[in-house]
Amino acid sequence: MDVSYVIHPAPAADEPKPSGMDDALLVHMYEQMVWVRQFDRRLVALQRSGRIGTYPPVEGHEACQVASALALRQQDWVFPTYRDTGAMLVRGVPMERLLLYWNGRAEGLYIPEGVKVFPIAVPIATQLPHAAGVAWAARLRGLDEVALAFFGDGASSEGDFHEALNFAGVFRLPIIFFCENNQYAISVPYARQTASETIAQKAQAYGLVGKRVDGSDAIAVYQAVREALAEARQGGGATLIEALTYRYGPHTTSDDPSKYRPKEEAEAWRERDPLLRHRRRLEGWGLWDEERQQALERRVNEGIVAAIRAMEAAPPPNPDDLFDHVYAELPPRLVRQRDELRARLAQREGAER
Amino acid sequence: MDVSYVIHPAPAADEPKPSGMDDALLVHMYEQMVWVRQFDRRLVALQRSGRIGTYPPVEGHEACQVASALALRQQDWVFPTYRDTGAMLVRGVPMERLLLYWNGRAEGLYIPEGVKVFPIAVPIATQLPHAAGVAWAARLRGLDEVALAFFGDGASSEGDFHEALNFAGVFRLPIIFFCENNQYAISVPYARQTASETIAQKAQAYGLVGKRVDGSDAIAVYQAVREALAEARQGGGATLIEALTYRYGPHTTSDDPSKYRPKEEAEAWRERDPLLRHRRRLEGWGLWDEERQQALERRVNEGIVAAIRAMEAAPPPNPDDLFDHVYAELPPRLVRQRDELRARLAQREGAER
Amino acid sequence: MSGRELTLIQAINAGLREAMRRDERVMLLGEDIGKNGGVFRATEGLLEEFGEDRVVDTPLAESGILGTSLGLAANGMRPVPEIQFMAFIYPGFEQVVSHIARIRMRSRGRYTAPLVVRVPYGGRNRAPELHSDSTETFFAHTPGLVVVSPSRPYDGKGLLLSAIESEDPVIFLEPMRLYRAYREEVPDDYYTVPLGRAEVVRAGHDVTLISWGSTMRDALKAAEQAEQEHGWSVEVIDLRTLSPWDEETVFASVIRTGRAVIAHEAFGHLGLGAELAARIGEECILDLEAPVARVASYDVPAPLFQLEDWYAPDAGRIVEGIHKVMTF
Amino acid sequence: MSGRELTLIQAINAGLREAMRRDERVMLLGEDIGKNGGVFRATEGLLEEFGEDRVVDTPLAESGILGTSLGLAANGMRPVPEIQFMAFIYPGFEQVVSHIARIRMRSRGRYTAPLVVRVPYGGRNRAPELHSDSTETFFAHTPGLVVVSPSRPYDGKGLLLSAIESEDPVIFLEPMRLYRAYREEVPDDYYTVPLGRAEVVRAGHDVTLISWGSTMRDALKAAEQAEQEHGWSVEVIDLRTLSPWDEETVFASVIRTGRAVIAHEAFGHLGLGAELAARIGEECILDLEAPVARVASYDVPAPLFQLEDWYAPDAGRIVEGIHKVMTF
Ligand SMILES: Cc1ncc(C[n+]2csc(CCOP(=O)(O)OP(=O)(O)O)c2C)c(N)n1
Ligand SMILES: Cc1ncc(C[n+]2csc(CCOP(=O)(O)OP(=O)(O)O)c2C)c(N)n1
Ligand SMILES: [Mg+2]
Ligand SMILES: [Mg+2]
Repeated sequence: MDVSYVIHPAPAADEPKPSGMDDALLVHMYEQMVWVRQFDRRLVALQRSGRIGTYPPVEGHEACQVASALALRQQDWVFPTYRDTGAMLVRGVPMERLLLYWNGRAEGLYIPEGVKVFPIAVPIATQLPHAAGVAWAARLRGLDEVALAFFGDGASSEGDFHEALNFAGVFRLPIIFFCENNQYAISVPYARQTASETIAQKAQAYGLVGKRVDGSDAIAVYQAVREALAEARQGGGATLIEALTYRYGPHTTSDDPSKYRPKEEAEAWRERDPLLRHRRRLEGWGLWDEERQQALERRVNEGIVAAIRAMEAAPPPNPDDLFDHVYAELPPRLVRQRDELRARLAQREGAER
Repeated sequence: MDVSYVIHPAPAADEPKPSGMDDALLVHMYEQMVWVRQFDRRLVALQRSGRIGTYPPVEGHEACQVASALALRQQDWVFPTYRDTGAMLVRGVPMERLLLYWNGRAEGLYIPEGVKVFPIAVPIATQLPHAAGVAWAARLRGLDEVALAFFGDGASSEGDFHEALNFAGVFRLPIIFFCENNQYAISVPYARQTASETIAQKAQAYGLVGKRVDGSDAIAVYQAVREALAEARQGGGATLIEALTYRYGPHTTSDDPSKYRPKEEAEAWRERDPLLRHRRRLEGWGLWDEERQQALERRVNEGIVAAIRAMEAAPPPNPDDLFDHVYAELPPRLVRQRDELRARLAQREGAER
Repeated sequence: MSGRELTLIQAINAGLREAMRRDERVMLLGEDIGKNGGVFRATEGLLEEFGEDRVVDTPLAESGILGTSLGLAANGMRPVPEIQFMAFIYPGFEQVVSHIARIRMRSRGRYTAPLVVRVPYGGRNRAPELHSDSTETFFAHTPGLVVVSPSRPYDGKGLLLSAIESEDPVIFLEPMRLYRAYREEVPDDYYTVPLGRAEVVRAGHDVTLISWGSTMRDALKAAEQAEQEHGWSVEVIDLRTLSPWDEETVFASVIRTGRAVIAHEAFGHLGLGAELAARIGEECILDLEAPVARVASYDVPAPLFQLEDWYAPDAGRIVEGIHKVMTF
Repeated sequence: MSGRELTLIQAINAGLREAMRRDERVMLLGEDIGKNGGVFRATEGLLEEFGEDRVVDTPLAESGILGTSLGLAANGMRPVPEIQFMAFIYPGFEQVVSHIARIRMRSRGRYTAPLVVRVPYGGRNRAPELHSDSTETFFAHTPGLVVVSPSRPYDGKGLLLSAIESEDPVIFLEPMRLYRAYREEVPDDYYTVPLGRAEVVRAGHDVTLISWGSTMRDALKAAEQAEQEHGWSVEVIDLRTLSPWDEETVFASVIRTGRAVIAHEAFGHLGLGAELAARIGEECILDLEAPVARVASYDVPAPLFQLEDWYAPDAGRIVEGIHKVMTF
């Protein structure tokens, strides 16, 4: 049972460049992390000003999400939780869709064809069996596709976690279970979640490989996922990756972490900021400087502003959206209900004029 | 993580007597196993002749069930599955009740006060959280009670297994999870159930102690449970015991194991028969002989025959049994339904006269 | 089209075989369905014909079975999971209600779950405790699901093939009690019976009796008995698809007869009969000559088998229901 | 009895505190209920007062929470588990349906499950996806459970205390939307509101409007509006206990008014309104001057929040329902 521990306690400034990753990728990784952070912060701000609904911020998780998404290929699948805005973005879910989703708009549910991302898993751990099923279908159909499913430390307590990992072991499925262990499930600390020393060692219960990785280190995450991907493609089956991380902000915009987390803890983790760490490395390797940073931030900002405008320019909600995707073909009862709603809205509109 | 392997490949004839177990107990253990086997065989025979319903036989599991039940104290709790007739018997559930239960009679559901046995778990693995809850209550109320929950290898795949063991780890509950690993879940072999080499090692995922024991060896089972009991009482929390065993017969009387198990496999296991093995030991220690055997068989047989008579002499089913224990107090709707049924039956009876 | 006399379970087996021969995306998964051929023998011989990849013995984990089925379906397969007995779908209930039923909606049609969950259900089978639930309400109350229950061999195959063709997830409820109750001519070839359509299985003009699945045989018996004993002409409808159900056929009949009785094995309280009665009340009130009568199991947990016959409605109780509306 | 103006959530908090002070067997368990005081603050301050053994933050596992609650109850505690949102009870559905509801029956009264599952439910709260289910049918269709839903602060505390006193397992559905909607005088002391009793909250003689929980405020608004706009006198009943519900109060009112409208947030198809309508049809048909009208959410998955107001019934739709029965 291979549980490897790859935790760097603090950012290393004079690190050698990793082999097997070219400069463009190293830079791209950083750019994407900046993009995610800016977008995430904007979502929080939008919520604070009442322009979208409740939102669960990413901040702190960027390396986990960006590096693992980048390690995948176009044909691989991603199963995000509500917290994986970063991974979705990197995979190509348009910002506008994400904005619409968190703004409670049905249109936000649509993920464009070709973007192999599943709908956000809201009920905890339920995406893990889905991912196993998708990976299974790929194997049966002879497709070279691997599934990567994100989940939290809290999710490891749910029965679905257990059943999915067990299926993955028994059927040797091409799948990566990626745990963003931020050490809290809302307010519940890791020690209340499980008496297991690590999440990674749970792999042993399923005959899987378990790995632990520093979730603030984009390069380490990338490499762990690449290895797992290679393993999966070679028929080696599933890997459970535990990435140690921390969310800097609240669980969602409705949450107040000061009720359950010591302030110093959060501050200590801030020092391991994945963006800062990766930027320092790039600077050390001569791949980044302040000028580029500024240009990037401008570019990102423009993109985000445009997406927000698109969200806010969206046509008003359409009542048919309630009915259109319940069944392949709308049954008579629902036709009647849709028509009733249409008529009522038309009447109310008439009355308002 | 302590996963100890205590498998004796074959019965040892010249074994030294175990320390900490007196002769009376060693003999009692054997007598109880014989009792269980006879009763179990009789249940199968009754089913075959249509006098009771479907029944899941114990044969092969006697050491697991009898020795672990005997290792507990009066105040400890047992959570049986459908296969644990042996453990229930040892704990004091009257044979008559068990007969009534498998004969589809509501009266069979009653377990006498003072016998700390929970209703048979039919949906797989669901008893494990119950046992955890009972153990938890004991701890909260300061009661010196330990819970022992039986389950099968198949049950280890269910989410409830995972959730219960995880709760036991987090709250350090006084509980023993006792897996009767008979290597099949109906027709599904162990290798299809999990890619984990052992069930015992799954303990690591929950910070529990995992142990493996030869389930054909009553003494080994007894000792493993005593250790786990001591651990639980000292606040050491839960133990997961995996007892390797085999059911000699079908899954239930409706099942045909020749469809999925090689005959030789069953025969090989027969050689490890827990009764034979224990009897040989007792004989070696001068504690048993053929005369005692015959006397025991007679006694057991008489007891069983009396119980069957009691079952068959039970008064006819009472329609009120449908209603009597749905709520603490029967709500008006159910009063109406009960009265309607009473009236209908009275009328039908009248019509038949 | 040539055919053979088959029992319901044989017809289902034949349907599965046809579907798998015709469409290689169809695969079966569940507990004991492979080597063992299923605890009821529904999948007998299929592992041999289609191999281990398409007839899969899974670990004992219903949420895993149903959750992976959704994933399999979303990635191009047509899974037909079997749940061993109805009560054992509950551990996978979240996957059914929050995901299988909603994936189409949750992705605006990008992902769908064309899968069929086969579920033996109902009692009066001398089965052990908790092996005889009839809780179709849980699924019929869940938008996005199609709920089907055949009552005879012909429909067993034909509805199953429609269900497997369907782009919607189908909960396919098989009345255990009728698995081997009788034989009926079933065509050898591929054919479908449409979803969403009830069938008038017996014409009549005094009262409409609506039933399905495990209660259908009792309903027909009751209709005969009511005719013989009282001379009442009973029209009998086999609902077949429980959700979304065929309002047109039901209302047309009730408007014609002016009286309705609904008989099912589920608990009365919020059994599907409640919805049927409510809808009939809404649409046919001016034609009704008596309140709609419901004949259902009592509102108590399904009992151990020796009490089953009192618990669930039999022909006698259905006749009582007919009597009630005929003599109102 | 002195009292204070409290919101519903404050009343529930006060009820929990009272119960725990009075009976040391009462304990709370669930996700985030301890240090965090619950995501809705229902358990705020209770960890501090009663300590870690009685206010327990659990792992994230609903089946574990509900299954251990049964064990806790069977061994002498009075657990009050919290499920964070209604849809998250589904992973523990098997424990509720197969065990909590049946343990009394399955042991002939030897073991019981006196526990209260607190479940925030319903939508129109701008909550994320899957956070607004209203599926009381699943529980009301399960014999052995008592299903309760308060609609106002006074009942929030009084029904909760009855539920905790009850020897039966209670599913206690708290309308999230009303948690902080308004305040009402709530006595400081211990008091109970009886289970199984509906309340006539507004007297009237033209039509009976039955509602509960999250829809109650809309129902009252609709009653006012119908009176003002059309001069119809609407009697309004708050059902409060959804199963087993108070037939006596409902039928007495409908027989008096001759018309009934039922309004609830659950899907119409097999929503509790179906059972109410069916029973009213059975018992009051000769008194009914119009078909019973049901006003419910459409039979579609609960949508993202911007569509919620169209999905669930509001006062306007309830007035339409009243209109329908008044002008039949
Ligand atoms: C089945 C289920 N139960 C409860 C919730 C409510 N809930 C949402 S997020 C959350 C905590 C999840 O913690 P973790 O898995 O560690 O992920 P994180 O939020 O820390 O990224 C809870 C309890 C839910 N969404 N689904
Ligand atoms: C939740 C659930 N799913 C399926 C079943 C049907 N079933 C009864 S016994 C059994 C196999 C159990 O195997 P195992 O746990 O190894 O116990 P054993 O019978 O071998 O003692 C199955 C699948 C059930 N009772 N409950
Ligand atoms: Mg977390
Ligand atoms: Mg087994």
